[in-house]
Amino acid sequence: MNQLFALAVTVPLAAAAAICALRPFFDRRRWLLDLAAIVTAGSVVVMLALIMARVAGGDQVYWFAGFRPARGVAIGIDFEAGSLSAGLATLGAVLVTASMTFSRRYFERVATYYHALMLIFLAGMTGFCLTGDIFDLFVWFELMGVAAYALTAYRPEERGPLQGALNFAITNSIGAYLSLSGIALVYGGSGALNMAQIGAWTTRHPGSRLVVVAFLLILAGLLVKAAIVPFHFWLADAHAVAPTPVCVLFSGVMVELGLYGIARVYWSMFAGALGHQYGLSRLLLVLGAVTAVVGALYCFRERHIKRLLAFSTISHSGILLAAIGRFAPLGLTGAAVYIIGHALVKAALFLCTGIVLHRLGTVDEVRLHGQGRRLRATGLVYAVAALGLADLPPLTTFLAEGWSDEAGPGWAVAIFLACVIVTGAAVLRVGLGVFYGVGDPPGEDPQQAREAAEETGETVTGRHHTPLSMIIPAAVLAGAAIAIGCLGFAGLGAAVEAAAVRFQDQGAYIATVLHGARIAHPVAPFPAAEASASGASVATGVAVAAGSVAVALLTLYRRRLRLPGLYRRRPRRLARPWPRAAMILEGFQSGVINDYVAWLVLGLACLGGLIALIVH
Amino acid sequence: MTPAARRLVFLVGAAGLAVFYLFGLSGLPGFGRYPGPYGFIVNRVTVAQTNATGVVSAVNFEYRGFDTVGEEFILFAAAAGMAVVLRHLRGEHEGAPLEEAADRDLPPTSDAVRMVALLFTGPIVLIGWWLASHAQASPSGGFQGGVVIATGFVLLYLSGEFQVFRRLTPADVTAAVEAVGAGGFVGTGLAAVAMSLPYLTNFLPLGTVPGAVSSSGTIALVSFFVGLEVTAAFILVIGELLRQTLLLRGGKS
Amino acid sequence: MAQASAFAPPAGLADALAVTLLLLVAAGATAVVLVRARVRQVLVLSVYGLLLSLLFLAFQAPDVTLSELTVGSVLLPALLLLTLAKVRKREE
Amino acid sequence: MQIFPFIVVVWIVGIGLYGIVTSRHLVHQIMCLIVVQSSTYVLLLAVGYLTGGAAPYFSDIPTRTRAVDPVVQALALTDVVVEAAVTALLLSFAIQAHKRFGTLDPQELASLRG
Repeated sequence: MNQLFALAVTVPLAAAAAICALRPFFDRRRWLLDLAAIVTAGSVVVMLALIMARVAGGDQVYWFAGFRPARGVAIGIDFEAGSLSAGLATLGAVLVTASMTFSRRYFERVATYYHALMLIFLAGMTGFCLTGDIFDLFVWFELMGVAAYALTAYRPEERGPLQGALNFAITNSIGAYLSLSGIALVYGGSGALNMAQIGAWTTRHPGSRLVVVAFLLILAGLLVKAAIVPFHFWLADAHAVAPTPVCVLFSGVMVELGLYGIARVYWSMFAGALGHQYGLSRLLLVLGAVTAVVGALYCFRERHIKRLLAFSTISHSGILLAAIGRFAPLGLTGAAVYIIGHALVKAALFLCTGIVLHRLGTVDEVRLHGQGRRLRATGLVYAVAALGLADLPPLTTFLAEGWSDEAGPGWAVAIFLACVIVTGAAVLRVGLGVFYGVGDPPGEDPQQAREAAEETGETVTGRHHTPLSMIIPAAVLAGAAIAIGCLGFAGLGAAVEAAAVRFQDQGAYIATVLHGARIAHPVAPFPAAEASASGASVATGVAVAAGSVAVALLTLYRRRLRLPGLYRRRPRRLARPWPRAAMILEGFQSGVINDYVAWLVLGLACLGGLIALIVH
Repeated sequence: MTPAARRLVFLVGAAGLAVFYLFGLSGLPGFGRYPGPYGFIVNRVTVAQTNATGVVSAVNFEYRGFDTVGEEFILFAAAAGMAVVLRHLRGEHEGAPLEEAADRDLPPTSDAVRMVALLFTGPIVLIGWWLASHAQASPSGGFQGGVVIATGFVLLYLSGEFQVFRRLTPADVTAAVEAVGAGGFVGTGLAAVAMSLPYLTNFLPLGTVPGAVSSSGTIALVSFFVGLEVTAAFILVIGELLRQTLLLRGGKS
Repeated sequence: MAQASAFAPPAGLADALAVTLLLLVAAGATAVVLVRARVRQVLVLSVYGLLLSLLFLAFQAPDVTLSELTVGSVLLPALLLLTLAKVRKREE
Repeated sequence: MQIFPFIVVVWIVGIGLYGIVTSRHLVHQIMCLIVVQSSTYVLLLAVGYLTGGAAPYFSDIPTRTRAVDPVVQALALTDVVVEAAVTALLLSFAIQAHKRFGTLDPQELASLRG
């Protein structure tokens, strides 16, 4: 029995309650409050790292209140940790620690509630990763959600936050309720809530209507969380308005948790019944490709840096979904490593953006052009992280690109590489323009200037130096991305792939949870191709990064080269004619919650129809 | 999108989704034919295992107690979130004294209403208390009790006694009580861990009489903490909204 | 399993009751959505909560009945009314 | 009677979503969200219902009595708490939005956003 499983979730919850109970005390001692929150988050990192070390040789199960299953039936709730689930939870805890450290000097006036909500969010993420019970999964999903809505609206004095928080909360809630309907449906058939037990039941009922529909409904909430097109609309709205340290968590892990949830649910409950069908894999591939392209397009057109980074997250989420949808160990390995690499560099990028906002008082790329020259350290970290997002070796992401594309059809690989180049170029363009003053300042028409003036800082503007507590977390995260990338040459791939094989062996999962078996040699449904950092992946990575730099430079010098501009504008208020395609793009991302829900319903109906066709 | 286009997109999607959903639902065993085994086993073993006769409470606080931990913190996070979101609004009218505003602008409460409301408050709080403390035997528990008690306090407001409401439930103290309730629940689970039992294990003696208040070990304790948390959380939530409404009236006068 | 318990109503009657309540609930949900006057919506929602709790009683779930009664037909309508009061005042 | 309760569930989800899509008032949208969520209670309890089953309380009936599923009832209870919490939070957002934007029409809110 490993008490750390329970402690990793309950310690942050207890700390949050304690912080609120002693609010008047902590309000007067800000440093103590920060310290308490950072230490709690740090201790969760340690606990999860210990769990990770413990489960390296095989998954472990923890039964709450000691209700162990008898004869294959569970009546209690269990936590089930393997290397992948514990690893993702650790990643989340690391990011929470980093952003708590960052927030120390970031907010002028911060109520105790900020710390409490961050810790509750952390507990929600950890519980979501570790749980082995489908309703418990929903509970942590909702807990994470409620904390996230509140954190998004943390700056209610601004115009933006409420709009973003409302769209986020309503879309996510609908997704969550549909997921709960799916849970009820599968419970109605199997009479079980334990994911292993449900998996055993669905395997006995392959292709049953109930299983297919329950699968899609449970997926609904997770797809919304993972920001897969057409369920992605909330993400940019929420990111644009959430405080930057919160964006770190949203982009770094929350979206990825949605993807993890899809993988977890599929391989623990539905893999046997749906049977790794080619059609299903293709469906996820197409969905991922569409998401990647849409994200990349919006990303490239954006000039609000936080929204730009948010759209890049959507694009990467699509790539990850396709990688998971390969159903092969190598695809999942690629996705897992990509999630680590992406989380680290994306978090570093957001933290750098936060520093820019702190020092210069805006996140508008146009107004910032050349303004960031003084922020040398920030510029360096940003540039490194941006190149990491563009797959430059040895930053972790280059490893994953090759693995996740392995065995994919040629057109998909081309699309994904192009999307990485485009998003990388957009992020690099910002970095080169803001921190190094490269190229021409993007066009400054009156409309854009007015829009830019609407941006207001999260902090009092015009700071003269960057606090160490802000730059160090960003630098450490970028450094970690390099270090983990170097591990790729020392067998990281093989280790993660072993974990991926374990994750995909549904039989082993069921035996471990329900019968306490220890499976020494798990078998994945597909043979494991070797995951190694080859010369080819390094070459691809370098080529992609070079391509991104080239596209970024082309954009920056576009006026001298007489290329058309692509920046986002407001068609509604725009005087001169505007390309039809851009108009349509703007129309989708309307900010009206009614539209988002309509698309969500239509998207689900289409997906449902397709899945039903594929399975039957 | 225009409203018409939106409606079209939705109706097409909804029709498809409804067909798909019904397609799945038709795969269920049918209404009234719950197949088990989870519920049947729990029904069979609860009384023997926990001495609680209300199986739903046993599931909530014992078999699936960990869900309830998450659930309490959802409420906790929502109350904290509300305080965060509404905090600036509250600061805006800090100049306008609350009590006066409340007295001046509210329609005068008739004595009859006031008396009836006051008469109801006590019994309602008592009923809530009874519900919260009889989780293991009857259809009740900390949650229902908490909501009822919170509603009882709101009656105080209806009776025009906003000051009484405020004096009885000062925000700081209520928030602290809420945190104690939520923390107490987590702590009860951690106490089991300290005895190197699995988290939330029922470590107290179960008593001898099934269904008695003192029976069922930690179920009663957990229910009490949940009641505390829920009462305080809803008083905070309602108080926050009441304050909003009154602030405005105060601002106008 | 044991025989149908003597503590539950006879099946035919229970079915008729459940069907009636289900129809009422469906109508209630429709009414919440379609009624356009703000305050009336809240009242309809409160009635909807009451109908739901009756349905849950017919489903042999007294626990949920009590929760739905307190939350769905008292607490939430109260919160909604307070919000509307706040919003309404500002609109004047 | 086999599938009728489930048809009602689908109707409730559909009409609730319809309300969210067509409504021009945020508070009303929140009410519609409550309706959407209420479908999950009905579904849960319908799924766990046993014809002729008693309520799962064994104070005065023998423990072997045929009774409906208590687990779904516990889940529905959790669900009710979630509903109350989410609604309260959303309402506070609505109040703030109205304060800032002076409107609760999602269309207008969207065109006003920064």
